[in-house]
Amino acid sequence: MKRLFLFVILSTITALVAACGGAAPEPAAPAQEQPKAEVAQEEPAKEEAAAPAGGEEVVTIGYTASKTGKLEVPSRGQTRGLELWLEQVNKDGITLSDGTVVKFDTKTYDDESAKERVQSLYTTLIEEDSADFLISPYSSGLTDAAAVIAESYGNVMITTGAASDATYKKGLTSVFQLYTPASRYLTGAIDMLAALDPDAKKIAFVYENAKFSTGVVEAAKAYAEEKGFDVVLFEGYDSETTDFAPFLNKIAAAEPDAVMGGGHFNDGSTLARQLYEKNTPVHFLALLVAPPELQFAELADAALGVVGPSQWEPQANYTKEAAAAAGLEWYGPTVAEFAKAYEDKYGEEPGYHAGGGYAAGVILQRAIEQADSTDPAAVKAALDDMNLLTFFGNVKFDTTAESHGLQQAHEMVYVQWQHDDQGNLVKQVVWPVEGQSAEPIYPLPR
Amino acid sequence: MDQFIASLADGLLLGFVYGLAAMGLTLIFGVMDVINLAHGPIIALGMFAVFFLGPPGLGLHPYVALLVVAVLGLIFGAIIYFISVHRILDGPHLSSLLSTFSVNMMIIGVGTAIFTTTPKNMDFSIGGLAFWALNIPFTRLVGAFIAVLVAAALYVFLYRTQQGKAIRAVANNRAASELMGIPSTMTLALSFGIGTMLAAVSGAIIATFFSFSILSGGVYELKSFVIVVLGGLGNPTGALLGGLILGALEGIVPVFLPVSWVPVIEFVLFVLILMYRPNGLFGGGRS
Amino acid sequence: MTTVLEVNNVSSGYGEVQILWDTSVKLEKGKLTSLVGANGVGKTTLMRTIMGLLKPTKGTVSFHGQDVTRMSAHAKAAHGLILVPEGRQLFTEMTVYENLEMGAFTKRAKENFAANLDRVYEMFPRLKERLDQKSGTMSGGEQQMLAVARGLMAQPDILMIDELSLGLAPFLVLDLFEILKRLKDDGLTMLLVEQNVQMALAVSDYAYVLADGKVELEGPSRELAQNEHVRAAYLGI
Amino acid sequence: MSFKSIKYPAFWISVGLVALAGILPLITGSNTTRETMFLVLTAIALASSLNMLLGYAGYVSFGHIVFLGFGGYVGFYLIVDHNWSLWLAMLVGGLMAGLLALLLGKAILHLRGAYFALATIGVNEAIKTFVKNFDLFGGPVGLEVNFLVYKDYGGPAQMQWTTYWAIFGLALLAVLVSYAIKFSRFGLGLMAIREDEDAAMVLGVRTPSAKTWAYVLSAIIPGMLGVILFFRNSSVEPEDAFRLHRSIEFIVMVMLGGQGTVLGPLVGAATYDTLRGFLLTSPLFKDLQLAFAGLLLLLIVLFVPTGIVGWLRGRFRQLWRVLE
Repeated sequence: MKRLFLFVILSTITALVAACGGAAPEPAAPAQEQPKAEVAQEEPAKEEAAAPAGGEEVVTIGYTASKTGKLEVPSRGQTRGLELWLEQVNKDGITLSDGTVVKFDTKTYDDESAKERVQSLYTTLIEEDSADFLISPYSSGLTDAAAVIAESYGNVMITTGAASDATYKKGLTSVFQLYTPASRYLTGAIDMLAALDPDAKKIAFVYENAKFSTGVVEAAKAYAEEKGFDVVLFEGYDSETTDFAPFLNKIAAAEPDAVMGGGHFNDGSTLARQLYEKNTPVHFLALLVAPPELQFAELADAALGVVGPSQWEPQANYTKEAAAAAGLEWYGPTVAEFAKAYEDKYGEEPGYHAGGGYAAGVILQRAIEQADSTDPAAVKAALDDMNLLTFFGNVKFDTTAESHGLQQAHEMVYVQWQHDDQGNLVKQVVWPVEGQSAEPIYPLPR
Repeated sequence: MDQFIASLADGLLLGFVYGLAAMGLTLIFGVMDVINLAHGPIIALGMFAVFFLGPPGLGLHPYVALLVVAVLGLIFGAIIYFISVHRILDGPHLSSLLSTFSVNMMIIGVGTAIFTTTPKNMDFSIGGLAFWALNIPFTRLVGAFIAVLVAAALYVFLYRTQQGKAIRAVANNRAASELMGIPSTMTLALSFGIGTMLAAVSGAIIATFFSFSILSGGVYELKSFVIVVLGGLGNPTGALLGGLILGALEGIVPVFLPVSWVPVIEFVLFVLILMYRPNGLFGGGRS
Repeated sequence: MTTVLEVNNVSSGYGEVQILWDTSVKLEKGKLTSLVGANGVGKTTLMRTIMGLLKPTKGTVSFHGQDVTRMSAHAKAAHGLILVPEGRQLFTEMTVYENLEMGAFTKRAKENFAANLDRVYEMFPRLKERLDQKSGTMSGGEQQMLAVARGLMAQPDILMIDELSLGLAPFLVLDLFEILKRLKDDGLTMLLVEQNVQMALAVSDYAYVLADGKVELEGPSRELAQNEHVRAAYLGI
Repeated sequence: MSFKSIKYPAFWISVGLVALAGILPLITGSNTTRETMFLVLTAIALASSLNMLLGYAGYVSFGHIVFLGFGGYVGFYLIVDHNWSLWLAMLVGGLMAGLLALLLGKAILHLRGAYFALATIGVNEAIKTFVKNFDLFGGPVGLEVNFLVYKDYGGPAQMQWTTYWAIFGLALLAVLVSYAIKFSRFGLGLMAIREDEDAAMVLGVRTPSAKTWAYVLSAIIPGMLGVILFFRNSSVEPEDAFRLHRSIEFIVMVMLGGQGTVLGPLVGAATYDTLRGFLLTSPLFKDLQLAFAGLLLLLIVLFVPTGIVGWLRGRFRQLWRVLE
């Protein structure tokens, strides 16, 4: 007991000293300033000296990941994708025209899926860890907070996993969105439904009450009404919802042909499961985020026939030939190369968050090559000019002042869980038609 | 009308399980005046326990696994009691609120490290009942039935057995029980264990029909607060009724309003009852 | 004569406030010993220290020759050392019968449950009529009866009663003292703390007078009742 | 309120510490220091505010974050939808939080102990879920401010400094108000309530109004702070604004430092925040940081219930006067 007590006292005192140490200017100030000054002097010196000798430059990429909290799962995919890219790019590095070889390093912290520390952590990344380029955290909310910091330092930030349109309509200049924005997540699903069943008229939207999903369904609702559908139910649920019974009853009462919505993995998979268990009679079910995840297969029969928009799938058919046909530049590994490398490293098939993490690195890599420099302004200009096809799809950023950085070219694909010949659940790309790996099943097998 | 009936039935069936969880919270409060802020994570641990004992893990039938969960819950609760509650029992309320909250943080912290926050599914189905407007999976029916059974067992235990009466005696007057030879510390640990057990079992039941993660307990913890206040703090039988009321509310309100208004109504009701009927809707319990 | 309980040079109190200073008390088997003195001299503190609700800072308590200073209250109760506390301390939310049951919680008491119950019913017929009533709703006198009855259900070796007569109507006090006499005749060892010094000295065999946390005087009750100082200070004669 | 406090060394220590923390970024010239100190000063302002109720009057407000969320939302709404200046919006946000506390105080402050604590949780959840349904505040999506607004404050980089000084001012204000209360008759009344509310009432403390005003005072600074936080983040969502977990963190800070003293919340907030920041970024603890923080909290509650300041005071009696 006594020892325990002592330990507490000691640890609190240490903490106190640490706090006071931070607050006491005399020792802290020079100690903190000196190394920074050195770094500041060293870097340009190194660059200049390196140029003729064809030396090496290490570029630091900073980002926070949600290692704890509700966003942990998608955030992990994103991090893994990025780490894979890092490993690959560092084999040879990027050789600039002056012979400098650029290599990359990453710095990362846990943002706990919460906004409070994001700004502080990004400042630390830029100031202490001298991050030259940034990758966004996962989710639109956290990215909003991080964007303020990126913008105030003028550091380029590639966002992945931050689809909300609103972020890019606030007058940003150095933030670039890799994902298809939220407003275009479900529009394809509506086209698909119209193509599959000309008689389908009624759609119910049941979605998570959060920034991203609300943005998605509001755009989708407008699009559906424009296409002549009746929106018979439009209602949000709380992020922590585990019991969807009230919604199922409302859906049953509204008798829609299709249900669309969802939000993130947890709620979406639960909704799909309960719709199945309750035998709710719908013909078409499209949910955000959850269906493309591999764990969705754990729902077994409840997963069958469920459609989900995906930023990217391993079955996607983005190829050099397609790029040539469309007059686009092709860059980076092929879909198969990426998928294989990812599986070799992590023992699982990559999902779109993983693809996004990797693609964020690839985009940056290409921009540095194009700019032939690691200078932020030059890289920014290269990103503005970019119109690229990669394994992840087409990437082109909006360059207008109002919505600078908003993704313009990237398109969603739609997956559906189906049985293969052995009766195993597999994910197939069913839309758009030109990218199909299988015919869609319609109506939902219930 | 169909929607109303279906919705009400769904709500009520869940209400029993909510009530069971809340019983654990209110029992602990009734006996030792402690609001157990580790309640939610304990519910979540119950979910994980049945998951790992059940088909996805050791392969026990989920309802057999429930029994094991109950025993584990009891032991775990007693351990929590000795570590975090015993020393500060006579301290101010703040101490017990914070010490149980620290247990909450530890469970969530370790739980996230081990289980991640990826949701888990039991994939357990035993068919369902469909007639008229109703469509009820048997898991829900059995869950509600078990909840009632456990509640009844708790009642019999507290009012018909020597050990149970000793718990009530300690709740009523700890010093006097000690004088009569009742080992009050052990009795308190037992009560905390039973409270924990009820939470864990309710979590395990919930896991047979909903997906869950280590963070899932939070929702049920807040529901338990509402129920406990509805039924009267410290009144286990009131908690079951409170659970039913909450379940009914969750069933009825969505028929007329967007579902997102349900929690608004719940919490406004919660505050109003605290303000005007702090002993619960049925007035019983401790004054 | 055998000494069944011995308190040796005990000092005790609450936190930093010391109440008892070097107090020694002995209980003889089968005798009724009383503890008298003004308010706040430490009578209740002594009882609580004997029971183990308070831990003495100095000195020892031995019971049947065994050192029980550090033993917890419930363990002492299990050995037959029973205190009927000041202010009754009933289980007010429980019925009369349940209170009696809780009195008989220990193993030794359970073995004699039926016999003790009969004896208690016979001594307190009023209680028998109200077995299902919540004890908190009874009158003060009935509550005191229940407190004593609950103590008797515990199959005591030594019964200690703190403030038997406090706040009761005189006729009830007489009834209760009659019962004490009967218990003494049955051979029960008892320690009585009582504000009514006259009654206490009249009923007990031996008495201690406490003042300022110390034993001021002790002796057979009959002699103390004749003592000039006692007469002047406590009996108002 | 009187300013007898200036006679006490503890007053100068507290004000000095906050001032030192505040100007530290100027000395180091580093934005990381500024961001670290921003979090520390935020914690100090919030913990000191909570202490006015929790430490002085002994009422455990578990849902104190509601004032930050509500005040912040009102102010941020005025900025986003009505183009108010940050400063005016901040004042209004603070006043609205105070008004909310006044109304709530009338309703729930008659509850004691655990009942009051539960009621504050209920209030936070009720208001959070209401805001999620309230279209004017953007419902579940929340509100966002256009970056162009930052131009009025010298661009995003300068805005971060400006808001930093605002938080610094609020932290100082919180400490000054804490002292003013502590050495006033009003504060004495509160402490009487903490010791024994019934006795205080008998002694002539007008307990209902004293408690209510303590509640109101403890709500205003969090309300103002919320506006600045949301403005700085450029957006707000209900889940971020009313996070119950955060509320409990304030209590931990107050506990850690020592409730009822002015220096306590200050030390507690600084220690807690530094520690959390350290654990989050330390490679050793970052996976288990939450569990570790929990363990530390438990050890404090069990073994050092009077907090750091209380412990130091008990340990070194001569420090008694210095630490109040």
